Amino acid sequence: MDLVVDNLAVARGGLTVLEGVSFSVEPGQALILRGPNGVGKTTLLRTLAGLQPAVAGSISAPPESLTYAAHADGLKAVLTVEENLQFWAAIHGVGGVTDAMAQMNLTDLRARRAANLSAGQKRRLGLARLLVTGRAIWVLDEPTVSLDTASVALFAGVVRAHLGAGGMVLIATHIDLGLTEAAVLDLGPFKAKAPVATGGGFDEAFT
Amino acid sequence: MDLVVDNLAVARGGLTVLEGVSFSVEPGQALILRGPNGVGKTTLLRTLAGLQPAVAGSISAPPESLTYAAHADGLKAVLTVEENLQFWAAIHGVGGVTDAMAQMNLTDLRARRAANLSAGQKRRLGLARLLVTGRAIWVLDEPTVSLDTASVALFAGVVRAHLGAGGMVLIATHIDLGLTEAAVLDLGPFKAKAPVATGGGFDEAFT
Amino acid sequence: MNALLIRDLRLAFRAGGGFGLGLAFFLLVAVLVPLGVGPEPATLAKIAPGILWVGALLACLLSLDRIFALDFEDGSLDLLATSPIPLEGVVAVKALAHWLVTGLPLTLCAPMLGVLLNLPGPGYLWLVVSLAAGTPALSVIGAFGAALTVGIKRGGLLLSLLVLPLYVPTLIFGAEVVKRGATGAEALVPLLLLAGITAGAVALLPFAAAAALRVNLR
Amino acid sequence: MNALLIRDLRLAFRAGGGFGLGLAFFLLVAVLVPLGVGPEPATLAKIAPGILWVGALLACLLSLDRIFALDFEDGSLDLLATSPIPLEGVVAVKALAHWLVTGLPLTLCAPMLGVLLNLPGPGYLWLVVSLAAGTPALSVIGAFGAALTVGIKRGGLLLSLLVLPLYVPTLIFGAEVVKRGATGAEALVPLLLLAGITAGAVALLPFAAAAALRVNLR
Amino acid sequence: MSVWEYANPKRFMQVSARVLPVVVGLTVVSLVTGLIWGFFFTPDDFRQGSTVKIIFLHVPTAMMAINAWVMMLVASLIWLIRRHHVSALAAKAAAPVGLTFTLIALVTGALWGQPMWGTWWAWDPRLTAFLILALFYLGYIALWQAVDDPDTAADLTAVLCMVGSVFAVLSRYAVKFWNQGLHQDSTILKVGEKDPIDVAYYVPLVVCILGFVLLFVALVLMRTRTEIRARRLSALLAQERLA
Amino acid sequence: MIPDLGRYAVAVLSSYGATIVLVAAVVALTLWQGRRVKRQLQEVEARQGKAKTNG
Ligand code: HEM
Ligand SMILES: Nc1ncnc2c1ncn2[C@@H]1O[C@H](COP(=O)(O)OP(=O)(O)OP(=O)(O)O)[C@@H](O)[C@H]1O
Ligand SMILES: Nc1ncnc2c1ncn2[C@@H]1O[C@H](COP(=O)(O)OP(=O)(O)OP(=O)(O)O)[C@@H](O)[C@H]1O
Ligand SMILES: [Mg+2]
Ligand SMILES: [Mg+2]
Repeated sequence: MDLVVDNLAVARGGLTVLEGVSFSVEPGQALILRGPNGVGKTTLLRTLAGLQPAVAGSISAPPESLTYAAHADGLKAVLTVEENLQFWAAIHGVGGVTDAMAQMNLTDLRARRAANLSAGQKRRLGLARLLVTGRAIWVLDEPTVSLDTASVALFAGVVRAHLGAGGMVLIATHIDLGLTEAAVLDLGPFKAKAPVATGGGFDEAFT
Repeated sequence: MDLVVDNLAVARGGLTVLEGVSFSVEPGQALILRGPNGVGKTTLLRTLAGLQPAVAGSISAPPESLTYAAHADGLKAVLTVEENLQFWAAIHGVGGVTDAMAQMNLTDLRARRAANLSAGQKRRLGLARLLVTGRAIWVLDEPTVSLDTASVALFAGVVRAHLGAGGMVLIATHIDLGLTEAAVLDLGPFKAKAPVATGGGFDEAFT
Repeated sequence: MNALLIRDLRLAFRAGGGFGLGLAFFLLVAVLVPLGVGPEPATLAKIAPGILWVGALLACLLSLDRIFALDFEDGSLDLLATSPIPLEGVVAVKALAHWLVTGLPLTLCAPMLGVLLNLPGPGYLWLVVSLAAGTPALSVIGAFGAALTVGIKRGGLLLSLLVLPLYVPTLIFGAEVVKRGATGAEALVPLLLLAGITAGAVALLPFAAAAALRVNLR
Repeated sequence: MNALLIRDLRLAFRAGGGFGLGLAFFLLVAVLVPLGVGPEPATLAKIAPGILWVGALLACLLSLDRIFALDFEDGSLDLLATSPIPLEGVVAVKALAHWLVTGLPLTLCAPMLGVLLNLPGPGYLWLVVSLAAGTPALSVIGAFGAALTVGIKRGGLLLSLLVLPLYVPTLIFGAEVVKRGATGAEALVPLLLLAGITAGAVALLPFAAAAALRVNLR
Repeated sequence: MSVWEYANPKRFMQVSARVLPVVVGLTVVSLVTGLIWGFFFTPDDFRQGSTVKIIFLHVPTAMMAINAWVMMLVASLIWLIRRHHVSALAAKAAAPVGLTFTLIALVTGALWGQPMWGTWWAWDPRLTAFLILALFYLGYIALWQAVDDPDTAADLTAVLCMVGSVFAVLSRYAVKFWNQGLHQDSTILKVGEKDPIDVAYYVPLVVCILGFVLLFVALVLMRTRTEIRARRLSALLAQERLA
Repeated sequence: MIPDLGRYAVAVLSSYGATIVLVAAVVALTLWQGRRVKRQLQEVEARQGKAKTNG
């Protein structure tokens, strides 16, 4: 049931940006990915989520166990907080909308349309979606952008609860979430040395 | 030449969110606005920039002295870094594009299309725009989102230089920019107690 | 899949969701053409079948970019792609929602506009039948075009350019059904051909569209 | 202001900027209508002036949402509103850029499409003249509509609905000029009326559009 | 050595560099011969007068306009199945050439139609289907230009090319159906179908067809080489960016 | 020199003219694009080659 990444290379815009990335995450573990702007965190996470193919290496994870939260929250402005969550719960065939709202401190806003939320409130709603997917592995790209200190702490608590229930969490972030128990992986050393076009040896003329 | 805000009330979506906000900023001073998510920082800054009317109170600032930088950078993806800056410089009838690129560490990227910049580089370009407006008062909404530590320090230096040249800066942010000399204003206490519809006395039936 | 259909319909019916706009555009075309062409009843009667079909087609066209672009922009499409629903299913459901929101109302309201354009009596039944048989193809072909252009900012015009040539056979057979119907001629053959195109498009294009979406998401 | 015009033109000509798509759409309408209406040359000759004007109008319409929406989405419009240029000037320049990118090419290429629709010989000159006189009004009226709908996501269809009724007088007079010209009748009166509409729209609508923009930005 | 070796960009550049001068030479020879022969040394047709000389332009370009699309279809399929970049780039390179041939066929046809049929344009099935083909070319080129990432663009245009081909065939059939039994201008007659073509026209026509085929090959080779270089250029620039 | 084309001279000559213009246009476009890309590529290759040798 672990997430095992072995010797992975990922590419963006036709160029390999990271290579030789290997790590594994066991149930109950969190892994924080760090690295300067543009090193390839977003690219790595999208590859893990299956949205783009890997250039090399392997990702092994239980099927349909992974959910991804990017910078865009996937919220519909004209639906209320509750309707937004209900939709994702229905798509994943899971319940727990009320509980998710309670955990992310959204109960008071349940009937508010997403359009009328502030930046931070929107983010909280986006993160509450994770709770109604029923998926074990959370793959999060800068989840705390525009959250204030209290909300960051709230979110860290939610992550801890998920880990406690045997979940796994991967977070790419520039700031400190206060998740002291989490392992940290710096992606700097995996930066592809001489970036290579992704056609394999065959298309070497493009390099 | 000061920016003086007196007893200001601002509204969003027809509801007053902040009221009784008063402060003044003199040339060479910076003011950092803090407050939890949803308190009304963005609303206040847009009101100051003249993009929406104030509900009550007054803002006095020299005419055409103010420039606003929001989360959206106003960059054109198909134009190069230099072309983007040249456009804003031409609009404001000011020069200094080369200097602005040098200050925000963009000189190497001058011929790169904005579409091919990483998130942090885009943000730096958006902030470089401030330098070619020739305006004295900068009104900035979460300017350091997605910048890494080195870039945040670079930006703090630019702000300091602007202050040194007699400029004024207003920044809404959740994180610490290292601008120790700046005054800090917590907006929490100004939260409108019983949110009031904004029609003024005439529409009180709707409150 | 049900949840997705319900959400799409709900979004269409909420403020700004665009329900009824296609219909209104259809109405406008039916009004503008007599204004441009002139009020002569005989001329109008002659061109009515063609204009009604072209109008329905354009009305359909203009709402196509809503099929995927909104979900792409707010990140929902990424999340749907990692959800348990296969992407082919997503395409099919979204094309169905599009048809329910535009094609179906167009079909139901077309006879009213037939009156504006002086469509001859026997044509009305054939108009409704041909639209009912043809508009699903317009939605599915449109969903394919929308999937191709989903990553492109304000790609509406490009989408039109790509999709319109694909609409040609549907348009020809559809208008032919009405024209023949209106003059009392045999209209069954083109109707069957129209239905054949619809069946083929519905069966095959969701796969092509899902492939295009996968390419655009990566 | 110059800088803004140059930027808008440059954006239109860069990849994905949409130059030429309006033209392609115009061509498509000129092809689709005969496919719907039927190939009879006499019928086509009769409806050609009206269809050409409706086509030009729709081609113009579809590119309207680019006028302000892109700038609104990426935040440029907020920044332009706080810049030293008056918002009225911004509107005027953007409408001009839109005309240069769509209206002018449409005018120049219209005679070619006249051939497809079998437009009678004397009509060609009047077609070009009427489009030259009328398309600036389409761009300015369209800029007004675009300003009204700028905050609305994928508001293209709503924009069409708002703008089309405003286009009616332009369409009527424009098509009338061509119709009369094609049959050799006196066409100067509708042409003068058309020019009058354009002059009025260009003089007044930028102010209304700027007011609408101010409301939408807040 | 398998044929696929030639799909290697380096190998393609080497081979095409050697082949290209030969092709260009043959193109010039055959086109100049064919057109001069056709223009100066063919008799006037008893029915069509000197307009018959247009046949040497119209027929070869009309044929190549369709063949170019077929070539793009094959190249797109190869790209989708074997992922050879050269194949996708060749399809991209062929589109503007195909569009030009389509335009030439349309213009010469229209100029021919005016004296022969008394009209520049008629909604004849063949002509209509051809116009739709021109639209497909426009859409295909526009899609290549609108997408930033080259591999994404290659995939999307390949899918469009396949689906478009199906619909192009359908359209041709539909247009034939649509123009049946309707007002059919009796003057619409194709010389080639009515009576077997005279040897006096046949030989130069074959030379012209050969010339336009070679022109197509030469242009596509040149353009593919350019596309490969452009691809390499952008890869090198992107590397510079990352380094 | 030009053969007698009778009353169809305009049609025939403009056909040949249009064809020559259009063919010349693609050929010119192809050559121009080819030269431009080739030059740019040589520039970049030279620059990167130099960068490599200089370390
Ligand atoms: C705009 C007008 C026209 C267009 C778009 C057009 C298009 C075409 C097309 C698509 C072909 C088929 C090429 C192929 O299948 O390989 C063709 C062939 C031909 N066209 Fe045209 N044509 C036009 C006008 C004319 C006119 C006016 C004439 C003569 C009166 C003419 C004479 C021919 C002949 C002789 C052929 C060769 C037929 C064959 O395949 O044996 N065309 N044209
Ligand atoms: N569409 C694109 N085309 C080409 N290159 C791109 C594209 N998007 C990103 N890149 C490049 O790929 C690299 C990796 O980008 P990625 O978004 O994964 O970085 P990141 O680590 O998430 O950075 P950040 O901390 O700024 O979010 C960057 O150097 C960027 O310049
Ligand atoms: N369009 C709207 N209609 C109604 N209410 C809104 C609208 N936009 C925001 N609000 C509400 O107005 C309040 C102020 O929002 P604002 O965006 O100014 O907050 P903020 O301080 O910038 O928060 P953050 O730190 O999350 O960005 C919030 O409570 C929000 O719920
Ligand atoms: Mg990132
Ligand atoms: Mg805010």
